[in-house]
This record gives sequence, C-alpha cells and structure tokens, in this order.
Amino acid sequence: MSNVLSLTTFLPILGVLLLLFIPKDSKGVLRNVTFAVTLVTFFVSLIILTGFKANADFQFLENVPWIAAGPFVMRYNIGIDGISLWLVILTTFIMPIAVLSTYTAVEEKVKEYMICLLLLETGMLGAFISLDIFLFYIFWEVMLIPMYFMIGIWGGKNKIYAAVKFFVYTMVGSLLMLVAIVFLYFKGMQAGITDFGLLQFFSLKLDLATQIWLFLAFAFAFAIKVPMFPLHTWLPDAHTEAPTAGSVILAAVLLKMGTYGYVRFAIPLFPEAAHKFAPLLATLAVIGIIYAALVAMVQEDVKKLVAYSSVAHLGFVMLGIFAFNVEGITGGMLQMINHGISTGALFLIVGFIYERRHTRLITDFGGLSKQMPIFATIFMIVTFSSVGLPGTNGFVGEFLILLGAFESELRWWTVIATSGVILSAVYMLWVFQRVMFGELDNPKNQKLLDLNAREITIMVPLLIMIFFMGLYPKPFIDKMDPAIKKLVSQVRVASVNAQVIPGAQQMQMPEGHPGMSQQMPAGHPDMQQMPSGHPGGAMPAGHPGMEAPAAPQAVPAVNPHDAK
Amino acid sequence: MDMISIPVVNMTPILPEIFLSVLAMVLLLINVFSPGGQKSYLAYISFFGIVATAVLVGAGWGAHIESFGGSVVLDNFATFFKMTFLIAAGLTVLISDRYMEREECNHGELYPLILFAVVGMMLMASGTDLMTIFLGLEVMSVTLYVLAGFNRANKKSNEAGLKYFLLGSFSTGFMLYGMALIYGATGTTRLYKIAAILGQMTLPSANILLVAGMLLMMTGFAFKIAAAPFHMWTPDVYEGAPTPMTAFMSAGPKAAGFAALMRLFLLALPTLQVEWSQVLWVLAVLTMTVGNITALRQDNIKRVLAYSSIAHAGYALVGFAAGNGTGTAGILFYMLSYSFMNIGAFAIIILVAKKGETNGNVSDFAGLGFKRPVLAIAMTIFLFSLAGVPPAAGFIGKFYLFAGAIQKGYIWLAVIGVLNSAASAYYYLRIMVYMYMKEPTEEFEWVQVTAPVTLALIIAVAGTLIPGVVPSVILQYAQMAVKLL
Amino acid sequence: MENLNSYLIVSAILFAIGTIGVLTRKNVIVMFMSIELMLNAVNLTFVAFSRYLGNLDGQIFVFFIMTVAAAEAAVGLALIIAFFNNKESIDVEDVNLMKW
Amino acid sequence: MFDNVWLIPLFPLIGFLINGLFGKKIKNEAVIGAIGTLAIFASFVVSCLILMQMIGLPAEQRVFEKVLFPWIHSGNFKADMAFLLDPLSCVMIMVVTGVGSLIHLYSIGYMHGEEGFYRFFAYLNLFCMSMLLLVLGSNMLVMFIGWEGVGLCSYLLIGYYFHKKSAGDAAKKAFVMNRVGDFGFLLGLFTLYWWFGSNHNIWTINFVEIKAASHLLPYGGVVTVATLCFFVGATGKSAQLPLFTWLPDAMEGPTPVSALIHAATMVTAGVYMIGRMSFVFAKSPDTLLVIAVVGAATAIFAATIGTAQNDIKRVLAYSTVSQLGFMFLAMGVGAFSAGIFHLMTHAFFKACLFLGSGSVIHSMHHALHKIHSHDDAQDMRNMGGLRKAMPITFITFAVSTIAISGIPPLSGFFSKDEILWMAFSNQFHGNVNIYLWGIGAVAACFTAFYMWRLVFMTFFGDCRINPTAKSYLHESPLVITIPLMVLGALAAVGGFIGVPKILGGLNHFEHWLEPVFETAHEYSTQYAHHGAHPSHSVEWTLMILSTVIAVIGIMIAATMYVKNKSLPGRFVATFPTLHRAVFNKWYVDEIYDYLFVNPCKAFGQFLWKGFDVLIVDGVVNGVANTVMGFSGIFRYMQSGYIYNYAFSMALGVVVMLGYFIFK
Repeated sequence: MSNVLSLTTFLPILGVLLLLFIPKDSKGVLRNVTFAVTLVTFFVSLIILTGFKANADFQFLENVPWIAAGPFVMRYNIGIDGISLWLVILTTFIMPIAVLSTYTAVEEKVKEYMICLLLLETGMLGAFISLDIFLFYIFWEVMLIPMYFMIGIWGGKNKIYAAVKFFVYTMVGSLLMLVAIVFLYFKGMQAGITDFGLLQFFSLKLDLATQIWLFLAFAFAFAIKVPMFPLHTWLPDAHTEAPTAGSVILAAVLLKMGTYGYVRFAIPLFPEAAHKFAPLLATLAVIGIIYAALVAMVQEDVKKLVAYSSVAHLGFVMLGIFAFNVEGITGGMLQMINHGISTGALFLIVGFIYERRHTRLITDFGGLSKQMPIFATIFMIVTFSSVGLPGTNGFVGEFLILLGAFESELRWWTVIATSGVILSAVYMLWVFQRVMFGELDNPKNQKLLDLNAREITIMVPLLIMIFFMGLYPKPFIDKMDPAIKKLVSQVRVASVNAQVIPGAQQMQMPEGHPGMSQQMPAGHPDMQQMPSGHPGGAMPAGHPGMEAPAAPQAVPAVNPHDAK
Repeated sequence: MDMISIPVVNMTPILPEIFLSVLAMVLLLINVFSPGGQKSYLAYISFFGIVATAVLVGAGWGAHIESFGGSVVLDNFATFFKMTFLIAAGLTVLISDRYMEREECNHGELYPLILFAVVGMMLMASGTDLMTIFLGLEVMSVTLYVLAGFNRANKKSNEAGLKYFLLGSFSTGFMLYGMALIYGATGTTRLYKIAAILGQMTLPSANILLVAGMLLMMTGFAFKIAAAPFHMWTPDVYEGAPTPMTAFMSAGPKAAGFAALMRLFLLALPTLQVEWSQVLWVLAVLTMTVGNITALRQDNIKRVLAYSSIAHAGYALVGFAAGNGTGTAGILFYMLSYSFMNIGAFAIIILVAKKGETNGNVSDFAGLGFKRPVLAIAMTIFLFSLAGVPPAAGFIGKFYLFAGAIQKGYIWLAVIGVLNSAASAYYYLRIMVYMYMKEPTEEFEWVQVTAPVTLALIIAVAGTLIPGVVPSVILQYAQMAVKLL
Repeated sequence: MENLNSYLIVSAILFAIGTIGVLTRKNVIVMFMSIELMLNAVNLTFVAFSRYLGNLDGQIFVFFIMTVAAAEAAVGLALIIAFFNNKESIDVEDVNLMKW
Repeated sequence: MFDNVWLIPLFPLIGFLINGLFGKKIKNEAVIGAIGTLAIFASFVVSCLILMQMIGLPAEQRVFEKVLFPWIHSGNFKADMAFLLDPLSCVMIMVVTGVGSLIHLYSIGYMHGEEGFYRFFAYLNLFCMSMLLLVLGSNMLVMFIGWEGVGLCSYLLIGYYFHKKSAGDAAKKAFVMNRVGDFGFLLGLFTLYWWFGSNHNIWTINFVEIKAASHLLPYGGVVTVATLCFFVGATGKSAQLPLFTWLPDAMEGPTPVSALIHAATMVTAGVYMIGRMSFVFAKSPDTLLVIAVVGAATAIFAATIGTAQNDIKRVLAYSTVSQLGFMFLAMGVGAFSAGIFHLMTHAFFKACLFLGSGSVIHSMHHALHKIHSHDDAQDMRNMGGLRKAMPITFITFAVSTIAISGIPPLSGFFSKDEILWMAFSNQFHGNVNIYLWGIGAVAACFTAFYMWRLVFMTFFGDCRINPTAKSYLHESPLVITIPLMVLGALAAVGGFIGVPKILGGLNHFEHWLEPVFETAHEYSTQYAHHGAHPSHSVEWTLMILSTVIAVIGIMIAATMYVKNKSLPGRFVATFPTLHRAVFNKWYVDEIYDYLFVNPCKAFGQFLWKGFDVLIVDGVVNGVANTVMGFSGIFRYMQSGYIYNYAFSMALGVVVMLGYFIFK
C-alpha cells in the first residue's frame, strides 16, 4: 500500500460522494455513514502508524507531477515524518469522535454538516502531509471553507460575525504567506531549485534580511492560526459560536496548523530569522499564557473560557518550539496532541451540558456533580488533564516544554510561563467548582440526565489517551524523536554556518547529528579538545546546553546572535 | 501612374470573424422574416455558430500568419483570447434566452449583436495596427452600447446604455488622441513598426509626444477594462444593463481590453515599459482598492459584482504591471477563468431575480442555500473562485498574477494585492452568509432552470473547478500564447 | 509644412474644448456634440501629422474615425431618443437613476 | 522483596480502580471498605517485608532502585518510572501504609452511611498510591507525580462534601496554593537539571545520580536559588508561611482525611522532600537559614492562632501547621533525621488526635442529630465532660496530647526535644540559634497550652451540650477505637526508637537514617562555625527546660479552663484587638484576598473587558470599520452623474500626463 497516505487523505472525499446519494431526510443513515467513513479513515491511518519507521526520513512518499507552467512547478508531493505523523493520527482519531458528538447536537441540515466535516478532514490531513509548499497552501486554504460554513450555518447567535471574522482574519495572514512562498520560490529558483518541494528549500541559504521578511510573513500567518497574542481574538468568537464538533476540530486540529507551520516551515526554512525572532515570539507566547489565563479566569461563558485556555496552552507550545532544543520541541509536539485531546474533550463536555440546558453561562449551573456523577468524573479528569496534572497527558508536554525552554536562552520566559501552571489551575478549578460543586439550586438543573452510552463512548477513547499519554508517552516520543532531532540540527547547522563560519560548506550534520544527542547524556568529555575546524566543534555555539563545557563561567544562554 | 492592383490578401486570420459576421447577418435576416414570439431558436443557432467558430479558432492554434500588410495577425495570443471571447459569448447566449423572455424584451437582434461584439473583440485581439484595434474596439463598443440599453422599456437599462455610450465615446476620444500622438511620433500605425522605430530612438521616454500618446491610449483601454479612475461607469452600467449583458460585458470586453492593451504595450511599446509599468502599478493599486472597498457596502448584487469586476481588473493589472511571462500568462488564464466564474455567478443572479430586475439585492439570496442547494453550491463555487480561494481557478489565476509581480520585484504591489484579496473575501462571504446563514424573508416562485441555463452552469462550474485543480494545460497554453509578444 | 505645431495646438485646444464641454454641459446632445468635437480634434491631429510625415496612414485613419463616429452617432441618438421616451428629458441631471 | 516494591503503590491503585469504577454498583459498605482497607494493608505487609529485608542488610547496601518502565525520554532528558528504596523511603512507606491502614479501618466506621461511601474509599486509595509514589520516586519527576497526585486527592477529599460551598472553596484553595508550591518545585528542578547538564554534562533528575554528583555543586549561588525554589514547593505542600492558609480550611473534608492527609502524611511531603534532597540543601547555608526561620516562625505563628480557635479540628489543623514548622526548623538546622523523626512521631500522635476528634465529632453529631439540633458538632464550646461518655477516646486522646506537648517519655518529647536541642546547638546559624531555640520553646509552650485547652474544653468540666442529647453520647464502635488505641500506643512508645545518647539510648532512628543524610552532614560541616560544642550539662538543662515549658503551658491551660473559667473571658476583654486578630487568624486570608485574589480577578476583568475586547479586538474591528468607512466614502463618490464620471476620467488623464510632463 504505497499510497496509503493519499488514501487516508481522500477517503473522506469519497465519503462525501457517498453522502451525496443519500436523501437528506434520512439523518440516521447520514450520521452513521459519516461515522463509518471517519472510522475507516482512522483505521487506515493506523496502517501508517504501524508502518512508520522511527527514523528521521520522510516516509510514505508520493511524488507526482501536478502543475508545471511558466516558472512554477508544483508537484503532488506528500509524505510524513515523526512530526506530522502524530498530527495525522490525531486528526483521524478526533474525527469519529467529533462526528459521534453531532448525533443529537445537529438536527438540521445534517447532510450538509456531515459533508462539511468530511471536507474539513481532507483539508486538515492534506495540510499535514504536504511536502510541496504550494500544495500545503492549497490545503491550508481549503480547510477554511468547511469551517466557515460550520460556524456560520450551525453556529450560535453571533455566528455570522464569528464566521466572517474567522475567515477573513485567517485569509489575511495566509495570503501574505502566499506572497512569501512565491518570493521564496523565486529565490530558490536562482539557487537551482526546480519545484515547490519543501525538502529542497531546507538547504537553501538565504541572507538574513530576506529570511527575516519571509519569516515574518510565515510567522504572521501561523501566529494568526495558532493563535498567538495579540492575534487571538478571532478564536473566542469562533469557538463560542461554532457547534460542538466544530469547536472540537478547531481546537484539536485546526489550531495545530499554526504551530505545525512553525515547526515544519517557518523555523527550518528560515532558521536564522527564527533565532532572531525567538525572543519576540517567546515573549508573545508567554504573554499569551499569562494573559489568556487571566482573561479565562473571569469568563462567564464556559466555552469562551475553554477558548481562552486554548490560547494559553498554545502559548506553551510556542514557547517549547522556540526553545530550539529536542526537549522543548518534543514537548511542544506532545502538547499539540495533548491539547487536541484535552481541549477537544473539554469542548465536548461543554457541548454535553449545552445540549441539555441550552446555556453555557457558568452562573446557570452549580452542583451538577450530584445529578451527573459520571459526567462529573469525566469532567474532572479532563480538567486535570488540561491543568497538566502529572500522570495525565497534559503534564508530559508542559513539563518538557518548560524544561526545554529553561535549558535554552529563554530561561526567564520560562520562569514566567511556569507561573501559568498556577493560573491554569485557578481558572479550570474555579469553573469546575462553579459548575459542578455547590448546591444544586437551579430547578432546571435538577432533572438533568447523566451521560448516555453514546456520550460515554465518545469520551472513553479520549480518557484512555489522557492517561496513556500521561503514563507512557514513550511510543509517541520515540516516533517523533528522530524527526525532531533532525529539525534541531537543521536549525542549528544553518545558524552556525551563517553566523560562525559564513563561508563554510554545508556540513554533513543531518546524517551525523542524530547520534550526537545520544551520546551527550553519556558525557562528552572531549568537547573542549575538539579542534575548532572539526564539524562538531562549532556545534556547541548553537546549542545553549552544550556551550558550557567550553566556557563554564559564561552564561550558556548567550546565543551567537545575541553575542554579536 | 501605377496600375491599381488588387492586393493579394490572406483571409485566413480573419476567417472566424468573417464566419461570425456572416452568421450574424443571416440571423438578422432570419429574425426579420420570422414571426414574433419565440426566439429561442436564434439562441441555439448562435450557440452552435459560436461552437463552430470556436472549432475554427482552435484549428488555428500554433499558426502565425500576418495579413493585411501586418494589420492583422493570427497567433496563439489572439487564438487564446478569441477562445475566451467565444466562451463568454457562448455562455451569455445560453443564459440570455430565459431572461429576455421574462423581461419581455425578447428581440431577436440580441444574438446578432452579441456576435458582432465578439467580432469586434476578436479584431482587437488579433489587430496589430492601431487602426484595426480601433476598429475592433468600436465594433465591440457600439454593439455593447446597444446591448446595455437593450431593454428599451426599462429605465435602468436605458440609462445604462446612455451612460455607457457617452462615457465610452468620451474615452474613445482620449484613446484616439493618444493614437494620433503615437502616429505623430513614429509615423506609422503598425505596431511592430512602432516598436522598431522606438527601438532606434535614443531616449523614447523623453519624447513627450510618445509618452502622452501612450498615456492617452492607456486611458481608453483602462476605461474598457474598468480600471480606476476610469471605472466609474461600471457599477451603473452593470446594474442597469440586462443581466446577461452585464455578464457578457464583465467578461468579454474586459478580456478584449486586456488583449489590445497587451498587444499594444508589449508589442509596440516595450521600450517604454518602465513608464507604463509605473502607471499600471498605480492604476492596479487604485483599481483593486477602490473596487474592493466600495464593494463592501453594496446591496445590489449586480453592483457588488460590478465593483468586484473592477477589483479583478486591478488584479489583472498587477500581472500586467509586472509585464513578464508569468504575469501576462496569468492575465490570459485569469480572463478565461474569470469568464467562467463571473458569467456563472450572473447566471445564478438571473435565476434568482424576478421580472423587472427586482429581487436583485444581496439580501434576496437569503435561504437560497437550502431551498435550491445546487444553485447555491454553484454560486458558492463561483464566489470562492472570485475570492481567490483554492482549489478554484480564480486562485490559480491570482497566484500567477501576483507571482508575476513578485518575480518582477514588485513585492509591495503583491502585498497590496493580497490584502485587497482578503478584504474582498468579506463581500463574497456576505453573499454566502445570506445564502446559507439567514432564513428566507419570503417565499419566492423560483424560476425554472431551463436546459440551456443548466448547460451554462455546468460549463461554468467545470470551467471554474477543473482549471483550479489541474491548471497545467491551460497555463501552458497561456504561456505559449504570450511567448510571441 | 513648417508650422505643424500650430495645427497641433489648434487641435489640442479643440480637444480641450470638447472635453470641457462634456464636463460642463448638461444637455446630453450637446455633450455628444462635444465628444464629436474631440473626435474631430483628433482627426485634425491625424491629418496634420499625416501631411507632416508625408504618409497617408493618418488620413486613412481619419476616414475610419469619421465612419465610426457616424455609427456612434446613430446608436447614440437612438439611445437618447429612447431615453427621452422614458423620461421626457435629455438633461444629464436626470440620468442618475443608478448611483452609489 | 525489593524487586516487588512496585506492589506497594499497585495495591492501592487496584483498590482505587475497583472502588472507583464499580463501587457504585457494589453498594455494600462492608465490601467497599474491606477492599479499600485491604488494599492499603497489603501494601503495609509488603512494606514490612521490605523493611525486614533492609534491616538485614549492611548499611551501605541499603539503596535499591527499581526501574519499572521508561517514562519520558527526550533529548538529554530522561525520567523513568522508577522507585528508590533506602532507609528514608522505608520509614515513609511504613508510616504511610501503617497509619493509612488504620485510618482506612477507622473510616469504615466513621463514614458509615455517607452518600458516596465508595467514592471516599476510592479517593483514599488513590491518595495512598500517590503518596507512595511520592516517597518511593527515584527521581524528581516521579516524586512530582505523587506530589501533584496527593494534591489532587487532597482536592477531591476536601471537596468531598461538594455541595457545601465552603468545601468547594477550600478544595480549590488547597489545590491552587499547592500549585504555587509546585511552581517552585518545577523551577527548582529546572535549575538543578540545567546547571548540572550545562556545566557538567550530567543531565539527570535522579536522586541517586544527583547525590553522586552533588560534590560538584557550589556552596550557595545557584544551589541557593534551586533550593529556595524547592523550598517554595515545600511550603505549599506543607502549609508553611506564607502558604499555610489552605490547611485550616482543608478541615472541610471528612475527619479521616484530615488525619491521613492533612496531618500524618501529605503535609509532611515537604519535609520529606528536603530530607530526600538533603545533599543539595546542605550545600546552601542561606537556604537552610531561611528554612529554619520560616519553620520557627510558622511554628509560633500557627500556635498563637491555635490558642483562640473553637472548632476542634481547626485547633488541630493549626497545631499541625505549627508542628510542621518544627519539622522545618529541624531541617533548617541540619537535623534532618530529627525532622524525619518528628515527622514520624507526629504522624502517630496527630493522626490519633484527629481520629480522636473525629470520634468525638461522630458522637456529638449523632447526639445532636437525635435531638434535631443544628448546633455545630465540632465546636468545643458545645462539648465538655466527654471523658465519661467516651473513655477510650479520651484516654488515647490524652496520651497523644501528652506526646505532642513534649512530656517525657512519650514520643513527642524525644523528637521535639531533639529539634530544640539542634536548633540551639547547631553550628550553622551562629547567633540566630538562640532565637530559633527561643521561638521553638515558646511555640512548644503554646502547643502545650492550646492542646490542653482543647482537652479540657472537650473532655473535662461540665457537659455543655443539650442535656437530652447528652444521653445519646456514647463511645464509638470498635472499628473506630481500635485504630485509636493502636495509634495511641504508638504515640506513647514510638519515641523509644530514637532515644538520644544522653539519655542512654542508642538513637536507632538516627543510625538508621545515617546513610541517607551523611552526605548532607559532610557538606554542612564545611561551613560550620567550629565553636565550642555545648556540653552535656547544657543539653540536660535545655531538656529539662523544655519539659518545664511544656508543663507551664499545661498549667496555664488548666488554670484557665479548669480552675478559673472566667479567665479566658477576662483575657479577651482585656486585649480585644489581640484576641480578634488571633481569632481571625491574623487576617492572613483577608490579606491574601486583598493582595492577590481580588487584584488578580480585577486584573482579569480589566484584561478581558478593557483590553481584550476594547483594544485588541478593537484594533481588529477598528481596521474593519475603517475600511468600511472608506467604503462609504467611495460609495458616495459614485454620484450617478455622467459629468462626474467624466470628470474623474479627465482628472485621471490630467494627473497622469502632469506627472510625466513635470516629473
């Protein structure tokens, strides 16, 4: 099955075709078929998971000519590595859950809704697997359309505003990125690159000024999607208005597009600019963490609260990514998955009570624990996962992020970010307390039913993942580790090349490096003695952690850029 | 005194034009001698005539024949554009019949007029002499004046015709004056001769006659393609003209304007590229911005699309300002796909509107999405394509246009372009908001979708989506077409 | 033909007059006449250049312009008549059904 | 047996899963209680076996690490799910499983008939598991799982009566304050990890490895930073100044919870953690001083509050805070084993006290319930003379009170005296020592006072409860009294394993822990002021002095609450402000509300309504609105008049021409 990746991606489209032939009134059939399609997609994606070899290479490659006209050559060039693998799996994993959650939530226009969901899935998967920058952009934009309709058609009171804001906001960013993509392509063309294939661009050496502009364009687009403070205001609106499944997908997968964009595109393509802007982006990330937490604390609408908590969580992800070391990025990647699971689960939970009470105001609730014990238990587990309690998934990611960032030059940022740990507990527990604890004094709440079998079925996989990833994240880390190490080396090599020994040829690091990190824990006693011309000799400069042996008294945080 | 000898003229390059003209006249005659009432058969005849012409035109692909002493040329550039015009005309014919019947102005002259307009456009595309271009332009314009005011009984249509006529002639004046100056400066009206003479000039940009002539000519074409600040007729005329004619005007003449403009500037005035690039840079920015921003607050959907059409001219100008292969090929591709998507959108407007051109506000689209889902999906595809969202043709077109600008180094132009594009999303989305997210205000008796309209819609959707997903072939044709310039 | 400039200046002035006429006059027919004036100014320019340059292209062009102007006049007047039928006026101020 | 150490946390986990998942279906209290109790008791058995085996080994072989499975491995970072057995963790697992078993047993009786009985036992098991992870963790991260896990269980159990708002508030407060501590813990971990890694390429968080490398650590400097961070963590968990306010509120939970979590085990985690990392803490004399000062201050501060509380559990809660202060004092003066010793004895007598108070409350509640009175069953002003009705409870309670007061030869005497002695005689803090000792002594006096005040008010004098209800007062059932008796006995004799040399003892306890703390002692001697070592006579004097102080405290209490009952009232009347301040816990909660909670909420509100909506979103919408505004302008430029349009065209031409002509 060499094209299993394409199969996974386009299975939902086949599902759409199937749905077209089902009359719009047979809602049950529509739902079940959609569910089956997403489930099949998930199982097919498991083939990818099992067939994936834990190395740094891109796998399941498919590379077919697509467009070739004028200066441009676009190819249908797809493949995954350890970084995108998990996001693909996350997407296929979340989709059946999202579909299942709509069985009673969406009663009108079921067919259209299901079509939107399936189209969305293809868009998201496509964006994760694209190795052609142009193809990526296509999928990136395509995703907007079904999401726009989902918010706009099945949304709440203020749905139109939210939908249009979502669309236009994202579009502004992505179009600027498009300009940068084209510019990059022409730069690449001068260097002999023949198509939009991402991998070739990794070795493209650009001067710093160009990098900065291009990086800014990419970073802006991705920052909107993440969303990073202060570009986040579309998110609470979109989340509050979107239907439950929409919110779940938006939080679980769509936001990851932004962070994924940084990891896959913005940083490895423009490593020096990324280094240069790391403090700025880290600052925004940290502001996001604290700011969103404070704002979340005082929200009156549960969904909005969860939306702001997303901003905070993704701030962590960004911080981890911009630590530029294995721990930080691994943490960031894990946190992406975690956030997908925990926040997705939170949105489902909000959906459950919304379906029952048609309100999301915190003050309308209270004491639900008594009436809905199963719900209370699940809610609590998810809450603590979101808070990052050790043993749950949230912790592993958050911890690695903070650890990685602390090791890097972002030490002080980390200190502030760590305090976000307190704030997240404050707002999550407070809302939990106000919703679940206290007297069950609102008569409307006294007859609430506990979760039914379907709803429990929805939550169980998520709960399993919460604990599994919290207690045994090794399989996840193992698969993404080589890819992340390669990424780290890419970022480092480029900056070393350009900053320390500008004229030097591209070093053989990509192959040489993965072993490198392995031997580091064992100790690298000969580090100082290495002749400076040796390929390894220049490495410590780029890696904050490794600089120290050479100069113990120097603050290892000093980055070659800052030193200048 | 020499003997007057009849020059041997190769008619091949203008064979399609001749065919269409003859067909149009035959149709006129048929119309005259046929009883009133049902005129549909004229539409069918025209449509098949157009298809036949298209075959004729298509057969000329790859040829390069000059004729009439270098006044007319048959080359890929012309062929590509002629195809575009024919597609626009064909779609227009298909959507006209039902509309004209509803508006009770089903005069048979409509189809010959459309065909004549196409003849004019074709001449513009293949003309390589200022005179041929002017003649083509006028043949097109004069018929369009009539078409815009075709619904005599309708005050708006009437006014549209008048406005178009007055402003169009006004702009023609400028253009002619520009041609006169160019002629004065170079002593010829043949484009390649102009180019040759300019090539020998030491500093053509210092020749005020030349520069002024170029600018004045540009004015004339800018009017046709509705570039700001020569765009102001557009919304009014688009609103007032019978909707199929609006559709036609937004696609055909715009493409023809670009064809002539490109032929003129790229073939005759490449030495002045620095100058006209500058002007076009500014015009592009103005056009995009004015078009998009004004469209944001329009209620009448025809006006929305009119402003959108202005904005699209702006995008195309971006590619033109770049003036390189990527940008110009982008124009060709864009004009073609724009014909599909825009005429498609107008077809939907026709179907939604009611007698007397009422029910044409954006808000009247409320609830279309679930009452007539197929129409709404088609409209959605057109709108997303217009907004430049992949995977529609509009995106690829825009991509090439902006890429051309970037390749040329006009990064800021591209940036302004994409920002405009993002702003434009708002008003396209607004239509979708009404279609999908609002409940219908009243029950409408939806018009029946007749076979020709269905066919038009199918063609339009296919023409919008297929080049979006697999644009290679058309793009390669476009590349080949502009290579000759 | 030494004094080409004079011809050009005259035609430029004529063209300007025509333009200003279009901008200022309120009667549609007068406006149309102003446009004709512009065209004739162009004709004058062409002829002047043609004579100055010693080739006939300009004069041929003038013939075409005159022909086209005639056609335009026919269509234009028809439109004006139709408009008058509808509005009982040919004042340009009344041509403002569509705006904004 | 060592290899089976993972069984210890596993049993409670199984208990938790069974009760948590199926408890609702089981319904039978006896079964549920048995599952819960047996689960922890099984752990206790395993612990005992491990202890036996360890005792059999020579001192230097008493370290064993069991890696269960790799947990987080990323880059240089490595954390396994691994357990560490050494004398220290052995003591802790014994305390946790032992006291835990008793309290589980007790809960069967105490929680009888409560709604969510299964939930209670599930949580209790979960707590035990977390606590065992905490004490067994072989690296900081496994410890941290337990560390947060116990916080979670504390949250769940405090909020057990979730329908009461105060319970929910208290639960949240406890968790959040613990989180403040966790913040410190994490930062400490990061600092240490980063320092070792970047300076010596030792990327580890494993205790054994850190210990082996600890000689590389400098004195002070980064170690001070790291240890202070850890100490912040400890203050959160162990309710020290300034993060102590959650503990008294935590009394909202059922009494067994207070006994287990908020007296015997969880709150001592901070002490344990310092003990576990003594080799790091010992490298920073400054941190030790801070710890000692905070400990002493907490001891006296909480003790003062304890004197004015009327709620029986609150008195005990403040007493716990105060006793924890003693433990920290011990840690701060380098007397690590003394601290752990006190931790253990405190676990015995404080658990006994809490359970005894629970027994009282249980009985009171029962009696009040019978007469449908809404009087507070926990208010000592409603009690009195209970010793006749509840003899076993009284005796065990009294024994424990004697122990906590520091009257020889009960357990509290030995541990507390050792702390005071070390505070006086340690060689690190120079002149501060005398103050540390003095504060400790005064706090001990207060301890004796308020504890006896409690005993006198509860068990002596006349019964102030409604006479009808009085007849319903009776001794609790065996399931409650057996744990009381066991714990009372332990409180009485538990001290004998740590009898100091001066009293002719061998101080087994210190010897036992010697291998754990010797590294720390080695380091601390580096900066000790080698003054004259106080003589035995001084030690004797102080020992007698502390006993006397305790007796004085008891005497005062007896005077005020038995002999001359008007005294307290007169005292309050004389110093109303002081009393009010003490009664209101020195207004610490209010100060926190004022300083942190309210500003935080207000700031959040401001950020949301004032910044997020107004400015951030305002800019976004502002851009949109500006564009829309221009749209309006452009729109009305489209006047509809031909001459205007023509003018626009002409203007365009003129401008273009003008530009090129005049440029």
